Parts: sequence; C-alpha cells; structure tokens
Amino acid sequence: MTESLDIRSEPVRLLEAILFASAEPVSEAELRAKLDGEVDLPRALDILASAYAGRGVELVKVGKGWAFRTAPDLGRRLRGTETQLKKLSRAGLETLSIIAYHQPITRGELEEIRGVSLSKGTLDALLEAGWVRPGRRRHTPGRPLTWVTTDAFLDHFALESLDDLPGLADLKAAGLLDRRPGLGIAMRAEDTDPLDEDPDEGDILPPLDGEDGVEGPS
Amino acid sequence: MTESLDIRSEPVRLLEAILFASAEPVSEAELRAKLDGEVDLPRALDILASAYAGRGVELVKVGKGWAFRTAPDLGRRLRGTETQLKKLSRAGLETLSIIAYHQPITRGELEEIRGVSLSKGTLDALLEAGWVRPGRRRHTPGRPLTWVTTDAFLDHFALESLDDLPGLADLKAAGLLDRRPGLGIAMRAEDTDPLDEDPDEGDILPPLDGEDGVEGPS
Amino acid sequence: MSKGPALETPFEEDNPDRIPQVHIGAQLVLDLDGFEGPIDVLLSLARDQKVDIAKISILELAEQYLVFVREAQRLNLELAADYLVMAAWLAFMKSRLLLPEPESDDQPTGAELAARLQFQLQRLDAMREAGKKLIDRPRLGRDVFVRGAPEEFRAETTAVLDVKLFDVLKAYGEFKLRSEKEPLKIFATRLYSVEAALERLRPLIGETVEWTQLESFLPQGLGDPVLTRSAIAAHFTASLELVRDGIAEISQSGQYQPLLIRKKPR
Repeated sequence: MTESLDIRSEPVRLLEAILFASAEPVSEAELRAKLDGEVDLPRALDILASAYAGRGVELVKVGKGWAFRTAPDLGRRLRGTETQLKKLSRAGLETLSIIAYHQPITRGELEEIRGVSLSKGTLDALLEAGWVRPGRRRHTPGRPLTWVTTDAFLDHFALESLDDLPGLADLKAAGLLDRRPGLGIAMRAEDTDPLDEDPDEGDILPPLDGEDGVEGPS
Repeated sequence: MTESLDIRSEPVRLLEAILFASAEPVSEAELRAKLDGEVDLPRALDILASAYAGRGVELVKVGKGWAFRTAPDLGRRLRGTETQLKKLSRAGLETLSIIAYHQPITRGELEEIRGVSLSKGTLDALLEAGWVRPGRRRHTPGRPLTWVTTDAFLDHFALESLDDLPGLADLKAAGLLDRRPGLGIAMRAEDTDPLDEDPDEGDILPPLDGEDGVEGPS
Repeated sequence: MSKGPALETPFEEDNPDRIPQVHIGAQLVLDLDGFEGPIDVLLSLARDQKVDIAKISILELAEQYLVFVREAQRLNLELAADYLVMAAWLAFMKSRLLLPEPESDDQPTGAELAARLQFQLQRLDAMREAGKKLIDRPRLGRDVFVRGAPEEFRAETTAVLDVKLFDVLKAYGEFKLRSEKEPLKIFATRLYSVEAALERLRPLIGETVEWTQLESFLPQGLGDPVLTRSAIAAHFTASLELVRDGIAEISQSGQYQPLLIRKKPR
C-alpha cells in the first residue's frame, strides 16, 4: 500500500485496461476483486482520472461504477456523423449476391431465378447502402432496366474488381457450395489450448475418399 | 499546421475520442476526413501514441488503421471477462500461415504446399473469421483467384503489418517463400462431383440458366 | 502408445487400438490415421532422421517411405492413391539418383528431383513452425482487448449495412444449392414383359391340346395390380405371337368372353 503509484504502475495499468475492455461500468467492489485487493483503489482511480482530465476521453462515475467516456464537448462533432450498423435481411443478402454474380440483371430475371417476387424493401435497402444502381436498359421488349453493383460495393468488401469475386469452383473449394456435411470443422469454441490437436479435424482423416476436386499444381 | 500540438490540443483530443470510441481500427483516411484535414495527422498520432506508451491501454497500428488495445502483457489478468476465442484446427492454422506468408496465393499453390487438397471447413472458416479474403485473379491461364489476409487478421494477431509476421525475414533469406516448381504430381484423385464439371469453372459470372440476352460482366 | 524415436503420435485422443499402424524397420511406427497425406508422412520421417530438414538424406528418406508403403500393403491396409503416386515418384527419383545420368535427357536429374522434395518438406515444415509462432502471439479476445463499450459514431454517411463478404458468398452458395435442379430420376418400373410371357407360354402351350383359358396360364401370386395387369397384356400379346408363328390357336366366342388357347393341331 505504501508503494508510490503513477499512471504506469502495474495496478493502475490493470485498472485502465479493465475499465477500457469492460462493456459495462465496473463497480469499485468488482475492481477491488480484480486488482487483488492490495491496492489503494481510490488513489489509483484518482491517478487515472487526472491523467485523462482535459483529454478526449474521461474517466467518469456512472451510477455505482466507473467507465471511460468520450469527452462530452466533443460529442457534437462526433455525433453529427452518427450512424448505426444495420443488418441486411436474408432476402437482401441473397438479392445482393445474385446481382453481384449475374449482373447486369433485370428485376424479372432476378425474380425468376429466386423464384419469388422481390418485395419493395429489398432493393431499396441495397440502393440506400449505395451497393447497387440501375444499369443499362436491356434491348428486349419493354426495355427493362438492369441492376448492377457499384464501386461502393467493391469498396465495402475490399474487392478490387468484380472479377475478384470467387467463382463457383472457388466457392466450392472454400466449402460454401457443398451439400455434404463438413468433415472438418476448422473452428469451434475453444476449450483448451488453441493449437491442441484435434482428432475430428477433416484434413487429417485418412485420405481415402476424394474430398474435393484437386487442381494439379499450377 | 504550424500550431503546436499537445495531448490536450483540440485535434488530438478529437483523434483520441474517435479512436477510443471505436472497437474496430479506424483508417487514416477516415481519421483525416473526420479531423477536417487541417491537422498534421502523423504528428497527432505520434503525440497520442507517446502519451499511451507503457500504459494499460496502447495505441497500435493495424494495417492502414489505428486502434486502442489493452496491453498484451495484461492479457492473462483480464481474461475471463470477454468473448471466447474460436479454436483453430491444425489444418486451419497451417492454411492460414501459408496464406499469410505466401500471399497472394492461389488454391492450387496452397494445395501444393500442403500436399493435400483443401477440404470443406478449412478455408470457409478462415473466411468466416474475416482473416482471409479473395485477392486479385492471377494473370495466368485459367485466371485463378488468389487469397490474401485482411486487416482483421493483423488486428487479431497484434501485427502492425505483414512485415511483422514472425520469422518472415529468415524465411525469405532461406528462400522458403520462393515460388518453385513442386513435385509435379497430383496429390489426390479428382472427385467427380457434378459441380466440378461446371463449364463455368473459372468463370466468375455464370450465365443464368436458360436465360438469353444476359451479358457477361462488363 | 507406441512411439518410435521422435515420431510423435499426432492425436492422443484417438483410440490406439483402432489406428492402423505400420512398423518400419525395428523401431519406427506410423499411425496411418494421423497423417494428412504422403507429404505429411515424409515430413514425419524426415523429422525423425534429423531436426534440420536441410541436412537429411533424401535417399534414405525415400527408402523409408517405400518400406512404409510396402509394409502397409503387406498388412492389407488400404492406402489412398496419392500414397502410391508418391511411392512411384520416389522410386523414379531413386533410380535417377543411383543410375548414371543418361546423356541429352530433358528430364530433371535425380539431384534436381531430390532438391524439389527437400524444398517441399522444408517449406511445409517452415509454415507449420510459423503457424505455431503466429498462434502464440498476443491474440485479440484472449490477450488483447478492444474497447468494451464502443460509442457508435463512425463513418460519415447514413446507414451502414453490417454485411461481410462471407455473408454475401454464403448467401450465394446457399442460393445456388437451393436452385440447383435435382436430376430427373426414372425408376425402373416393374412390368411383365412380352419376352418373359413368351418364354413362359411357349413350353406350356406345347402341351395344351384342349382349349384352355388364357388366364389360367398367368403366373400366380404377382400381387401388385399393375404387375398383374401387365402380365395379362403381355401374355395376350405373347399368345398372338405364338399364333402368328403357327404354334398356337386362339379363339373367343364373343365380346368379353374368355380367350381360349391351345396347341395348334398338326
């Protein structure tokens, strides 16, 4: 307790990290438990609060707990551009993927290959996100409008060109086009060591049955 | 630009707040846009990084972006509070490291290095984790798709850039990352799944079934 | 579990009793189930020879592998084709290494082939080591943590859709699977063929001097009504053929009356 604390002392560092990583404000009782008790908590909180005073982030008391919050005076500048992340519906995802792979595609064609008619909100959501736009009209009776993806679509998905969308063979190789249950589930909830060798793992089963098409070495 | 910046200057505070608020790394382009341009961004980042150096929370570079992260040495004491890590299989890890060290790499090259074909559950797990993504197609016959790692990969493994991959320099010096002819033998018999015989193989935008007048990608 | 010197058993959880094992020489044991393919086997054998793969004897390695394959075959263990392809390749390499180089040959020399194999093994080994180093790095969510309570005011434009490329590709994969047409399957129909009826009827008619109802020649116990009706039709057609061939006579006294049939008298 008599040790001299500063912003780079171990307990203060830990306190800072705990408050940073926590989704909720953390009560002093909880903090004390995590810091193993041997710390002058009020003093550590004080050091932390002073270090952040006047900065872009502040240490604040929220109810009975402590938390970091961005400085209120900056809020206006930050919140002026506030956005939320929205989910895209299943139909939206499918529609987007079909437009991406089959563009330019008319609404009629889209409905025909999906086998359902397009509900109003589906295309709107994609339009609003700026991921699709109308393309050229088709030179067929009725001159229907086609739909194509935009540069913003490429940007969002870090693709340099449409050409870099994985083809069917790639999808299949990646396991995304396979009816068969996967033999190898490469990721699963961790229980022990991350590199713990795993008997269920697909690639190491005896290679008797051809798993996937193999391209010769190129 | 000539203003003297310090940790409590408005632009640095704003920068701090923006980065602190976000769980994901924020790219320099995005930061510049939010700071209205009139700031010496590298200097502001520098000031911020020094202020946090050695603390419980640090400013780290992730690819082209920046993020606040808890200091790695505190990890053990912070654990138990946060989300579970997914477990990576042996094949998954091997595939990930081959992509990381050899990128951009085609599936064929990947399979040749591993000596076995990719099975379901390996690449899609890495894709789902957001650690790999399709890169550019190779300008060789068949225009095979390549795979590269993402910024999320860097973020996850606390790498500032691909240059920080462990042992990279040694592997390069030893010539182990060179492209060289392999043994020239196919590793596994071809599977006769109908999808493999897809005439559109390698063609990214398969024409619609029975649809005329659909143009290919422009 | 039987460990050869430095040959690790890859998966401890596996039940040792059920793993096909191949003994190579006196002390080496390979568990077949533990390997990902021939390269993996070679790498294990190589690591057993020496830690530094750059210094192993490729010839000795090839010999060990060939022993491994022969042993597996002797024990009737089923080896995938690629293990045999590798064996052929190694045998070829061996012959190239041991025999004098033929003059003016486009083929790679034995030394070149050996170098390729060595490189392949070194490279894969290096990637495995790199993977271990990678996984031991501080990892997000285990050693390093992000802001737990992010305050959302990112990006400048309106709504941002939370969609990853994986989601799009997965959606397309699922769509493709769903829309993939099931191949038309035509099930073999169980019908009584005219050929079968002819074969049945010919010897029976040969002994039938009296007029006899055609129905009495039908096989019994067919069960399935469709099969029974097809048998009636087939036997009728067959009887007409026998008449045409001058073997039988057929008669019917009126509409809907029973069909009578007998051997044509000589």
